[in-house]
This record gives sequence, C-alpha cells and structure tokens, in this order.
Amino acid sequence: MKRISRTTLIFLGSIVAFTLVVQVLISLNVLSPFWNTILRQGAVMAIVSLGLNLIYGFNGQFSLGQWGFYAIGAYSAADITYRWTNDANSNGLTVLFFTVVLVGAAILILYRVFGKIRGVDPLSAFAIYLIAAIGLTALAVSIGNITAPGVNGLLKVLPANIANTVVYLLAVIIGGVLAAEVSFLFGLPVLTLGSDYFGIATLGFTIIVKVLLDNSDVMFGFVEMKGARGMIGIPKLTSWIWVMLFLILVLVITRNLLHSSYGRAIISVREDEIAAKAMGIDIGHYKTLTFVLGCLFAGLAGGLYAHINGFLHPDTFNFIKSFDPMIIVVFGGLGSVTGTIFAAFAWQLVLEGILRSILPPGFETWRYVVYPLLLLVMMLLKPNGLFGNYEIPYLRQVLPPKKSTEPKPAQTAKESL
Amino acid sequence: MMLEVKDLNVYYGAIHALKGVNFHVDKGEIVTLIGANGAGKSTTLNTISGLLRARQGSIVFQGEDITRTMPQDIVRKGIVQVPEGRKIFATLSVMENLEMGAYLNKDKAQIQRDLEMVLDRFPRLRERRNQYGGTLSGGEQQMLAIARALMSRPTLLLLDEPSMGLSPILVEQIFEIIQDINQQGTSILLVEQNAQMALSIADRGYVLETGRVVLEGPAQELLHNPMVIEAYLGGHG
Amino acid sequence: MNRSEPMSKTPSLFESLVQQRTLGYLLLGLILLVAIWRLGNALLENPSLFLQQVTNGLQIGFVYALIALGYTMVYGIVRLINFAHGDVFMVGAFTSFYAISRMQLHLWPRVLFPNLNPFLGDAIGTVTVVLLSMVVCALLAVTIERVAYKPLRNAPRISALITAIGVSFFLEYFGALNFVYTANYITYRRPFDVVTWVIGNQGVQVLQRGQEVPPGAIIFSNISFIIIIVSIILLVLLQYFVKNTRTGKAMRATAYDRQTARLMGVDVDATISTTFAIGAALAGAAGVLYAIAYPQVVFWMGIIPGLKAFVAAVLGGIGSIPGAVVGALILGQAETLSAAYISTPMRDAIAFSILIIVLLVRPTGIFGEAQREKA
Amino acid sequence: MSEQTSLQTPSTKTNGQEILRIEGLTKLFGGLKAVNNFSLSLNKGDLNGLIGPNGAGKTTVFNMITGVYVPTAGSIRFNGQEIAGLEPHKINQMGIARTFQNIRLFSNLTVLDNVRIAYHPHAGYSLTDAIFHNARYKENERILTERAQEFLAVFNLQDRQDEIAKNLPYGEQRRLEIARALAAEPKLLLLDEPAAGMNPAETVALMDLIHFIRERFDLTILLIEHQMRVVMGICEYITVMDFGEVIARGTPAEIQANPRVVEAYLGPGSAALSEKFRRKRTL
Amino acid sequence: GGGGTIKVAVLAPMSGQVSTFGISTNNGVQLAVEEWNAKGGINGKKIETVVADSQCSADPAVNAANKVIQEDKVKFIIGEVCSSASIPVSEIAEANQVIQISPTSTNPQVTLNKDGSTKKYVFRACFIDPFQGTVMAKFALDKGYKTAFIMFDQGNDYVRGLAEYFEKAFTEAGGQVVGKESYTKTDTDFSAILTKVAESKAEVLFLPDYYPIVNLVGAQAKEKGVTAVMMGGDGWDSADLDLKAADGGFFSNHYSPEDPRPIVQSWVANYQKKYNAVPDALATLGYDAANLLFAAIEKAGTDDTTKVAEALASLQYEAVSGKITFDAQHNPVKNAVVLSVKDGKVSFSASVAP
Ligand SMILES: Nc1ncnc2c1ncn2[C@@H]1O[C@H](COP(=O)(O)OP(=O)(O)OP(=O)(O)O)[C@@H](O)[C@H]1O
Ligand SMILES: Nc1ncnc2c1ncn2[C@@H]1O[C@H](COP(=O)(O)OP(=O)(O)OP(=O)(O)O)[C@@H](O)[C@H]1O
Ligand SMILES: CC(C)C[C@H](N)C(=O)O
Ligand SMILES: [Mg+2]
Ligand SMILES: [Mg+2]
Repeated sequence: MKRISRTTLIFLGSIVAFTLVVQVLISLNVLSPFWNTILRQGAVMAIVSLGLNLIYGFNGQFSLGQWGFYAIGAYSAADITYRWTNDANSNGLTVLFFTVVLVGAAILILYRVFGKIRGVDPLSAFAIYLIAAIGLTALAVSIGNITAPGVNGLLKVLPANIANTVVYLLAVIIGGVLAAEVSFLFGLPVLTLGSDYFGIATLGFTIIVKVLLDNSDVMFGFVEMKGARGMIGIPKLTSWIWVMLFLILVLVITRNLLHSSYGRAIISVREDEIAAKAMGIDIGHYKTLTFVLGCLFAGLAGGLYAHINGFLHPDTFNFIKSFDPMIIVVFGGLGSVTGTIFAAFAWQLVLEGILRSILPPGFETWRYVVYPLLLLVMMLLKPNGLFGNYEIPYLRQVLPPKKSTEPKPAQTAKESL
Repeated sequence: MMLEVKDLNVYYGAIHALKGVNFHVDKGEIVTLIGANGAGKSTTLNTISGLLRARQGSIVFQGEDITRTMPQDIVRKGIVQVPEGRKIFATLSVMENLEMGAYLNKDKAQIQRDLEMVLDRFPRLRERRNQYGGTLSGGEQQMLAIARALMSRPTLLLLDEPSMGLSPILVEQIFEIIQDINQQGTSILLVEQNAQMALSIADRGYVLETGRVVLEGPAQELLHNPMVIEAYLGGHG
Repeated sequence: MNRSEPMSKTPSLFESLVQQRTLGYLLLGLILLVAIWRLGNALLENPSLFLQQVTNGLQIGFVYALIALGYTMVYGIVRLINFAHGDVFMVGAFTSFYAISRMQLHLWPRVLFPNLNPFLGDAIGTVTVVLLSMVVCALLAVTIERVAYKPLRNAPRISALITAIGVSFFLEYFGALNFVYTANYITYRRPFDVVTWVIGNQGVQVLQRGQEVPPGAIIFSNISFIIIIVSIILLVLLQYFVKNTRTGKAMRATAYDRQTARLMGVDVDATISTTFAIGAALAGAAGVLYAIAYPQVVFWMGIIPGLKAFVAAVLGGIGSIPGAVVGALILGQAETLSAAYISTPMRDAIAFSILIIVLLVRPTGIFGEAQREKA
Repeated sequence: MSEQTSLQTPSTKTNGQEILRIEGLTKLFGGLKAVNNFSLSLNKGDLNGLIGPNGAGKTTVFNMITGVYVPTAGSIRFNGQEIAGLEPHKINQMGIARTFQNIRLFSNLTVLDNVRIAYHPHAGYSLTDAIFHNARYKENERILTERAQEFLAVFNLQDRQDEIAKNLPYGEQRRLEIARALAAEPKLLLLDEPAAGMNPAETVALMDLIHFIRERFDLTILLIEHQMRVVMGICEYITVMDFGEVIARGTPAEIQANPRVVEAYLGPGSAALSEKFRRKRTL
Repeated sequence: GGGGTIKVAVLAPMSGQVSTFGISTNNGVQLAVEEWNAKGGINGKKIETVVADSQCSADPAVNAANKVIQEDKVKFIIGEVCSSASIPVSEIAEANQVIQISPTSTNPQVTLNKDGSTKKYVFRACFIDPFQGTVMAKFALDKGYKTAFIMFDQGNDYVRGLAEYFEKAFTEAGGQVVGKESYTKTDTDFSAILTKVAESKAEVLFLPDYYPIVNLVGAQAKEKGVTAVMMGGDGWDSADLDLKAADGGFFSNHYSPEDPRPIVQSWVANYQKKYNAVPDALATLGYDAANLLFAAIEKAGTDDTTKVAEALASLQYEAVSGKITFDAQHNPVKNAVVLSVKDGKVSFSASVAP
C-alpha cells in the first residue's frame, strides 16, 4: 500500500515545477549564463548547508569543517573527470572507486567489531582505522591502475557524452563518499571534544585541507591540480537539472531521517548529552552518523561545484569562506530545513548576484561593506534566524493524532496530580 | 518601613508574571513569601534586586525609590539576594566565592573579620575553603551561598528557597542561621516552598498565587489558616 | 580516561588494545618522535643556527601572545570567539602607521627636547605611538561590543558569533575602501632604525652594514628585543590585574555567571566592556609591534595573525591567561621550526595538526579546565 | 568504619530474587573520597531509599550505577552481570533508568518526543527503513508513538503531548521526567530527589504515583530524597550514607530511631517536625 | 567598417596586493585609446574600454573574464597583468574565441595549450621568463657572483617559473644554487628563511616576486644579517617598491625610461604630461599591447576575432619597448634591461639582447 501523502505531493510537485521552469528560462536564454551560474551555486550552497544544519542545527556539533569536506569532494571529483576528459584515462575513477569501496567496507566491518567491545578508546580505534585505510588505499591504487585500461575500453564503447556523464556522476558520488569516509576517520577522535573545541578542531581541518591543496602538485604529485595556482580544464558538466536532482535527493533523505526515531535520537544529543546517554542513546554513534552524513552532503556538493566553473582554486576553500555555510544555516534558522534552503539561495543571489550587478565598477569593495551590515541588522532583528524553527508542511513533523480518547481510569494515577 | 513594594507588574516578553504585587517588610522583621511553583516568588525577588525590570509599580527601600536602580547600586544600598539554586561560582574556590560576596567592600581588614565570622558559622566551609565551588554538594553550596551573601553585610537579606534539596538537619540549621542573622539586626525576606518551616520562624507572611498576593497576615495566623493548611502544609500531617 | 574493568572476563589482546589509550598514544608518539628526531638532528648539526631560529620563533610567539590574550579574555567572559579581534589588531597597526608616517608623532620628544639622548627620544616616541594605538583599539572594541554584541547577550551564542564575523568583514572591507586606507599593500615606516647585535664569542657588538656574521654567533635585533620586552611587561601587568584586583575578580565572576555576579554588586556591563578594552589594547600594541617587525600594512593583515593567536589561545586552554601565553610561544616555535626544518608552505598545516593533537590528548587545551558539571 | 549491617535486604516482597548488587564501590575525585566502599543490594520489586546528608555521595552512587561516572573501584552487578564501567546507553538498554536531581529534559522538544526518544532503543526499524520511510517504518513508528502516548497517559500528560517541555510547569516537568525514564522500559528505576521543589500537596500525589508505577510496570525502585515525609512514607527499607560510607540500614522505623542517623542527618527536631522552633544552637 | 564601437576589456589588478601594476597598465591602455580615438578610431569605430579589477589572482580574474565576455559581450581583452591570472583567463578566451593580449604576463604557459601547441587567440606584448631568467643569471655571473639562494612562491606561476629558469641558467653557466626555499603569498614573517640565507653565505638572493614581498623580505633581510645582493625580475617594477629595503638590488625589466630612443622619450614626455609620473614598464607595455591590438584590428579590417588573431600573428610593429614581431608561440622577441636600485633611485644598468 504505497500511499504518498498530500503534502509530499504538493511539495515534490512544486519543486519539480520550479526546476523545470528555471530550465526553460535557461534554455530560452532569458536567464543569462551569469544568473544560471548563480542559481546553480545557490543549489550547491543549499546542499552544503543542509549537511551543516544536520551536524550543527540538529545534532548540536559546532562544525567549521564543512568547507574542508566540500573541498575534498570537489577536488577528488574534478580529478576523476579531468583525467577522463583531458587524458582519456579512467585511472582517477578506478583508483578512487576502489579506495572508497575498500575503505568503506573496512570501516563498516571494524565498526561492527568495535561495537561489540566495551569501552573502546576512540583514539586507539582511530589508529586502527587509519592503518587499515592507508593500507587499503595503497591496495586500491594498484588495483585501480590495473583495471583502468579495461574500464577505459568499456567507457569508450559508449557514446562520448554518455560516457562523460557516467564518469561525471560517478565522480560526484565518489567525491561525496570519500569526503564521508574522511569525515568518519577525522570525526572518530575529534567528536569526543566539547562543542567549541570541536569547532576549532574542524576549523583546523579545513585549513589543513587548504594547505594540502596548495601543495598538491609539489608535495603530493597531483600535477593536474596545480596546487596554489588553481586547477583548470575541468569539464563543465553540472547543469541546473543535475544540481536540483541532487538537492532534492539530499532534501528527502534529510527529511525522512529527521522524522524518524533516529532523527529524534540525533536531536536528543543536541538537547542534552547526559540525559540522552541515560535514555539509552549511544551518543557517540549518533554524532558520528550525523557528521558523516553531513559531510557526505558537503562532498557531493563539492563535486557538483567543481563542474560548474571548470576551475578550482584552493583560495575558494579558504577558512574565511568556511563560515559561509554557518552563516547561511544561522541566517535561515538553526534546525530549520526550509530556512536553510531559502537562505542558501537568498545568500547567493544577494551577495554574488544582486550586489555584484548593482554596484558600479570600482565599487566592488562595497559589497563586503554592505553585506556585513546586512548580516548585523539581520542578527539584531532576528537572532534566531529568518525562519526560527519553522518548516513548510512537507518538512514539518506531522504528529500522529492525540490519543485523547478518555484515559482508562484504571491506568491513571490520582487525578489530584 | 524598610521595604515597600507597590503594585508591581513584571513581564517576561508576553508572559505577565507579576500582576500588581503589594507587600512590605519592616525593620528587623522576617517576612516570608510562600506559594506554589511558578507563583512568581523568584520573579519578585529578582525584581527587587534589580535583575528584572518592573513595567509598572514601585519598590521603595528605606524611603528611596529603587525601582530603576542598577543591581550593583541596590547591593550597595544593602539589599542582598541569595539566589534560587544557590548559584555558586563553580570555577572559583570557596574562599574566592566568599571574597566575591565582599566585592563592594574595600576595607581589607573588615573583610578579613567578616570572613572569620562566616567561617566560624559554617565550619564545613572552612574544611573546604580551597575546593572549587562547583564540586560542593547541594547542602554545602547552600551554606556557601548564604555565607557569601553575609559577606556583603546586608541590611535586608532576600532568601530564595534556602531549604531546597537540603537534608532535614540542614534545613533546621539553615533556619536557625536565618533567625540568628535576623537577631543580629538584618531584616529578612524569605521565599519558601517549605511553608511550615518558613511560617514558623517568620513574623508575617504573604501567599502568592499566579502573580498575585492572595493572602497575608501574621505568620502564626497563616499557619492556622485552613486554606494555607490545605494547599501549602499538605493538609496537616 | 581508560575505563577500569573490575571483574569482567579477561579480554582478548585486541580488545584490551583498543580499550586502552595506548595504541592511540603510540600513533601520536610516533609523530612526535619523528619531529623530535628531526629537530634534534638540526640542533646537533648547527646549534647556533637552531638557536637563531628559536629566537625568531620567540619574536612572533610574543606577538601572538598579546593577541591571544584578547581572545582568551573575551571568550572567558562572554563565551564569544571574537573573530573581529584580529581586525582590531589591524586597526592598531594602521593607527600607528598614520601616527608615524602622516603625523610624525614618534618624533615629538626629539622636536620638543632636541638635546634628549636620541635613543631615549626614539623609545619615548615609540611608546607614545604604542599607547595611542592601544587607546584607539580599546575605544573601537568597546564601541563594537556595545553596538554589535551587547544587544545579543541573551540571544543564542551563535548569533553573536555570526555578528563577530560580520564585524570582522566590515572592519576589513571598510578599511579597504579608497577613502579609508585602500586595498593596497602599504609600506610601513619604522619609527626607529634597525640595529642588529651580534652575540658571539667576541661578546656583543653592533652588526655593521655588509658585515658578515661570524660563525657560531647569534644575531639579535632591537626589534626582537622591543617586542619581547614590551610583551612581557604587558603580560605581567595583565596577570597581576586579573588575579589581584577587584575588577579582575569581577571578571572571573562575571565569566562564570553574569546574574549572580550582579547580585554581588558587580557592574556586569562595565566589566565586560573593560575586558574587551583590555584585550583590544593588547591587540593594538601587538599591531604596532607586528608592523614594526614586518613593515607592511594592508587591510586584511589581521586575519592570519588573528587566526594564529586564536589557535594559540585554544592550544593553551581558552579562558586561561597563562595558557594563551604558553600556547602562543609554542605556536611561534612550531611555525618557525617547521618553516626552518620541515617545510615553509606546509607550516600552517603543521601548526593546526599540533593543535588537533594537543586537543586529542588534552581536550580543553594545555591549561584548560575540564567543565565542572555534575550530572 | 561503619558497623556493616547485613547486606541482605529483608525484603517485604516474597520472591527475593536479587536484581542489583553493589560491593566495595568507591569513587575518588582527586583526593576526595566521594564514595567509599559502598555496598547495597536490591531484590526484585523493592522500593528502597537512599538518604544521607548533603554531599554524602548519594548522587555519585547513582552516577556510577548509570555509567555517568566510572567507579574508581568496586563492582556493580545487575541481574548477575557486571556493569561497572559500561557506557551509560548500554546500561540503560540493560534495564536501568533514572531521573536527575536537577531536571534534565530535552527542553526544546515536545513532551511526546521526550518520551519517544527514550523509547528509541526499542524502535524496531532500521536506519535504512527510516530513510525510505517504508512500510516497516510506518508500522513501527505508529506503535512507538502509541506506546509513548500510553506512558504520557499514565502520568496524566496526554493532553500536553505537543507542548514544548520547558514550557511545562515544574511539577509536570518532574512527572514527565519519570515518564521518560519509564519509556526506556527499565526494570530498575533510580529517582534522584523526585519531590524536590514540590509543595506538600504535590508531594503526596507523587508518593501515590510512585507506588502505582511500581505495581503497574513491575519495577524495582531506589530513590534519593530529603523529604522525610516521602522517604518514611513509601520506602520499605532505607540505606543511610554519610561521608561516602554506609552508616545505617533498616526499615523506616529503625532508621528514625538510629541515634547515628539522627545525629548526622535527621537532627533532633525530626521527632516533632512542627514543634516550635528552638533558638540558639551552635552548629 | 564605419560607425559603431569596438569594446575592449582591460583586466588588471586595480586594487589589492599589486595595485600599481593595474593602475599603470590601465593608464597606458587609456593613453593609447585616446590617441586612436583622436585619430578617428579604428576603421571609423571608436574604442570603448571596460575595466575590471581582476586582482592579479586566478579566481577574481576568471570571474571578471566570464563577466566581460558574457555580460559585456567583449571580444578583446587586454590583460591580465600577472601570469597566474592570465593563464586561466587564456583558457576562457581561447574557448570563447576572444582575443587576449597580455601586456606583461611573462610565463610561457600563457600562450600555450597543455599539449604545447599555441593558443590561437592569445598573445602577449612582453618577452618570456626563460629569457628573463637567463638575463639575470648571466648578469649575476658577470658581476662575479658564484652562489645564489632562491626564494619563491610556489603558488605563483610567474615567480615559480622565473625561479626555475634562473636556476637552470645559473647552474648551466657555472654558478651554484646553495639554497632554495618556497613560501606562500600571505606570509609576512620570513625570518626562518632569511636566517637560512644568511647561514648559507650566498652572494645573490634571487627573489623573483612582486614588489610587496620584495619590500617585506628586504626590510627583514638586513635584520637577519643577510649580506647577499638581492636580484629579481619585472615584478619589482613599481612606484611602491621600497627603495630602502631593496637597496643594492638589481632586477630585469622590459624597458628603461632612460633609453635615448626618440620613441621612448616622446612616450615618457606624453605620459608625464598626462599622469605627472614617469611611466614604468607596466604603463609602457599596457600602451604597447593596446597599440598592437588596435593595429591588428585595423589591419584585419574587421572585428572578427579569427581574422584579427591572424593579423596579430603576422604583425610587425615599432613599439615603445622595442620592435615587435611574434614568434610561433605568439611571444614578441625583444631586448631586456637590467635596472639597479641604489641610494633611493632606480637606474639603468645594462641591456641584454635575446
Ligand atoms: N526567564 C523566563 N522566561 C519566561 N517565563 C519565565 C521566566 N522565568 C519565570 N518565568 C515564568 O514566570 C512565572 C513565575 O516564575 P517564578 O520563577 O517567579 O516562580 P516561583 O514562584 O519562584 O516558582 P518556583 O517555586 O518554581 O521557584 C512562571 O509562570 C514562570 O514560568
Ligand atoms: N565531578 C565532581 N568532581 C569533584 N567532586 C565531586 C564531583 N561530583 C561530586 N563531588 C563531590 O562528591 C561529594 C558527594 O557528592 P554527591 O553529589 O554525590 O552528594 P549527594 O549525596 O548527592 O548530596 P546532595 O544531597 O546535596 O545532592 C560532594 O562532596 C561533592 O562535592
Ligand atoms: C607585472 C609583471 C610583474 C607580471 C609578471 N611578469 C607575471 O607574469 O606575472
Ligand atoms: Mg522560584
Ligand atoms: Mg545529590
């Protein structure tokens, strides 16, 4: 009995309609490439911020690492498609694919094993995961390189644009999963830190990722990434339709998760860790779960972003920008999915679109004079964000009807209470 | 008249917490405010000590209107509150907590004498003088809270549920201390859930219900008032 | 940390391995060992060079310390990571730039008292400029606090954080406007000439232009000297202030519980403003010293030192004053030594790895106090 | 050391099956021995009290039983299984639930969600089911919600289910906390000063409620309380602590008569609580 | 032809780290535009410029390029100044068949595709770094310096490339590179590296970065006991170069205002009249680049970019910075000069032919 509720229909219907209308406007050239790019970047921002809202808004973990995972997703996806389109080589794809699969499997297995042992020390567990991950990555590199020619041949059989799309989609997904796996490893020891310290450690992560990207060519041999000089020549494959598909997917997952017992467990950790523990919630598990999921979203968004401009630069992943998703989440309303999506688009449209186009040349700097003032006024007027914790009906938890049939007297305590 | 509260109206945003409260405390008296949870007892005390602002009404202390006075100036004038839930500075040691009590006092020698005096009164605190406030047990914290308030040499002491969570013997002791402090010349406004105890040491009492004074009178009278007995003394046991 | 396991069945080797912290520490220890080995080698190879690098690290470390104190104090009292603090530091540097380059303020002793010993004259002039910057920064910080943070005292903590980021952007980009100090890199004129001393087996002597440093000698400039001395004086004053004065105690009480501090007679608003002012004044001093040492000013110059100082504060245990200093000195060494012996482009990654590792071992920083909360 | 009275509880319940056995439990905070060589035994169905002066270590004992603190030494056996040092959520899932001395609700969530969260370990569907919102999710979510509503009904909170927890009056918050603890379907319930902050009328009602849930949910209950009206009124057997150690055990009557307890805890006034207060005694 | 306008975009760092580069370049371009418009434009069409602040770095430059191409529908770009910005811009220009002529981007990659072929639509008005690096290496050796220490920013194509070419030429000609250190563009504290430089006793400190870094390093070098002579490339050429910090140094450049050729002297006079300053190499090359572009459009007789590209490739032009013909990689073949910084003045020191 598959019955889809009315709110679901209305919601999905309108979002699909919106996507299609925008697509038509793009095709008809009513929306210039400039605005098209801004819209796509808005959708990407929405995905990153949704991930952060899960981590911070719903699970209460103050993460500034979102941008680092976004970078990981972006660069790894870009590397796959770059090698494929520029060098007609699928070794980026195969190596990362096997890495993601093997490391993922190892994580799942080890997680089970550790789950059975009482009092596992996160740092020691981390050491074991790390060793396993490094070993398996090395293995994946050789398997990947061996299988690459075969996969090349396979892909060549397909028509070029289909092959490109397949590689692109795989690249985005692999980028996301890679970010998620890294977030698992990183999160394991670091999630034990108290809130602000966690924020700072994750900020550190973002900065470390940026520095590694700055040195990707010299220190790590990824010549095509060109380190601090910026990676060029990535195919521009992210269309409006693709970003929106991913956004809808992420949105539905977020919503379904939150409206379940698992979602409530996630939220209870935010509310009171000690009480949650005492109620049988394995807070470590739920922190990890949420963090990994949020970072998966960041990674996916990164992959999508990389293929919008076809150009990646480590400066894009500067720590200053890592506050952007945080600003969006707070601006939209912590713990409001509706708010996050609205804020992501609004933020992108205002800051990158409207402010850019209304300020005369020579006044570019004013953008960042006006923007903080807007932010300030906004925070002073609505300290809980635009939407507070309001949700549109589809995203709202629709409570089952109250069982307000008269309570069975035998089961109720004294009325005087 | 030491303290006079007239037509006090206090709001939390849209919530109208105090709806025209009137009462007074005379010099040397122990006056108690009793009432159920959420009746507005703490709100009343917090308004007197300046933490909350009244939207309407006035508070007059020793002939001076202090309705709009800043909390620090109210303390300087001699009204000191022992807050509900003790509110010990957890990251300060017991000694430092006591020194905070004497914050407005600049006379070092006098502070030293006062310290000896309160530590004599609470030997348990002397034992724990270097422990962090946050690690004391509930009862120890209550003692510290009262001791800290005494350090600022109040003329009017506001006590918000000093017996909450204390063992019977400590409750007795705390009430003794309150009487003792009173006898040494400090007027006391006591807020309590433990109406029995409060009324037994008070001179007069007021009953607060949902932001209004619904009953007032000498403590002994209230102790025998049927309505008070029914609602606040557990139907007399 | 490790859970005692009274009376359970004897665990397997693997089990006991992951139940103990040892394996994790082993991993961290390994990293530490590599670093020590590397540095130890460097020390043995060329002790004077190593010492020279350590003094380099000391100089930047003390600058970080001055900035870090502002972060730590403000965080301690209002639990706010004041991201605009680095920009206050920038304003300090710019104030001194205008004072020196435009108004020649540092020359006043020479102009008024031409017979004064030139060294003394420069010293007094420089101190004047430092004090001016400190005052300007303190006023700026108090204004920021009143306008942007105070209205949000009772809002969720994150709102104030976002506001702080906004203030930071504003200070930077407002400064970048063409009628303020432009977006350009501006060369900073030092208020006095650099003097470099050689400390070697011939004792201490002034290094002449073009003269080579004799082998085994260490050089030390008046700039390092001033930075270190000024920082130490300010740090000692601050420590005394916080521990021993009433205002200092009021700060600590306010830090813990504002309402109750009010009940003790503390003027909480004034105390918070004072805290901001002191932190900012220190940052202002740091701004001047930094600009003297690395003579260039630009509108975003506060971001990176601000970030580093913030890391230092966390490393030492945010909220702790000695912690901020120790954290800053460690960070200064970590940076300089990794630039000198490991890799310059990677030094930020190394600094942050150290931060994360320290947090894993001591989750609230070196001097940080564990949260004392009872269940 | 104290005269170690016999560990065995002369239970009023007949089956006498031991559910909790604590031996040699010790907790050090730095140099402070908060709990020292503490022992306690509970039989199935007991409703026992733990009392003692402030700072005696009562809450610390609760914290160790529930895994919030790891004991410095000693053993805690629950249904024969060693639980000392286990993570709190595992202990909870084994069947021990508690309330807190200072109410710790999920204060921004609804009353219903507070209870549903406690029911989470029994949710009955997987994460994947949740993400797809499939039939299994729907069925179990419905059951879960109904169960939660039943618990609320027991505490007369069913009409409050959509209210945000922090907006409830104090007394209802205390009741909600107990309801939430019960939703974990525990066998042993630990109540830390459940009557704190309640007025006499509410306290009396609470006592009835405790009796009621013990029968209804087949619980064993251990409670900490300072209000003698409660302790003496409902507990069948009482353990008294002072300075981290057990100083007495016995029935309420025995405890009230025990001079050591009177001296350390009850105070001489306890015999006649409402007696005119005597003045001037030194501490 | 006849009627209408030709829109030309100028992408240059008008603000930020190296703002003098952008301002000078734009000054040069505007002077050329004025002169052409005064003559009646190109084939009767007036020239109109769109100036975008591309900040000498990749990200803003890419945004600016996309904007001028998509929004302003520009077909000709003069810029960017810096190689690290010109390289990504050149990809966009090439893909959109927009002519890009960079006045001063000296890195070889600017005009080359990844496979080594020449970008059809991309040109430059300056010599390239392999030449510039060789010039400085020879110059150093000629002065009798045998050892060099190289400092470079590995995230900057220009700096990194020039360092490499210098090293190659210097070692090939018998010099010895005794140390090499990289840093990042936001670094301010160079004490750790400079201590190493002092320790290495190198005779030359080769620092091929832009002037702000030179100012910073120069100011700290003395303090750390560095005695090496500082040398660098055209990145030093700025009115904001701190002559005290760079004192005693040498750098290669595209031209010297002291050059007695009449074309140079009349340019210097014209420029001085308008802007009240001696033109630096950036202004000069901005002027040259604009003239090259306009001459090619005139020669092609159309604004069709493919035609203009062909015309440019075969153009011969007498520019201020020398007589220009493009080689197969679209690089002009020209002389370089070496300038010295001494006692608060920059002066001509040598001229080197390719
Ligand atoms: N910070 C607040 N925000 C909103 N409402 C509040 C706040 N504090 C108290 N209230 C409301 O004001 C009313 C009076 O509260 P108050 O704390 O004064 O009661 P009380 O008599 O001291 O109760 P208790 O015995 O529980 O301490 C209650 O309805 C309470 O919910
Ligand atoms: N986390 C901690 N760190 C240090 N000392 C602690 C900690 N928790 C409790 N203590 C100390 O342990 C002792 C026992 O405290 P506990 O809270 O168990 O007392 P209690 O019997 O519950 O008292 P009350 O009836 O006042 O709640 C007290 O002296 C307290 O100061
Ligand atoms: C203006 C010049 C210093 C630019 C430099 N030649 C470059 O290619 O980046
Ligand atoms: Mg109250
Ligand atoms: Mg307790």
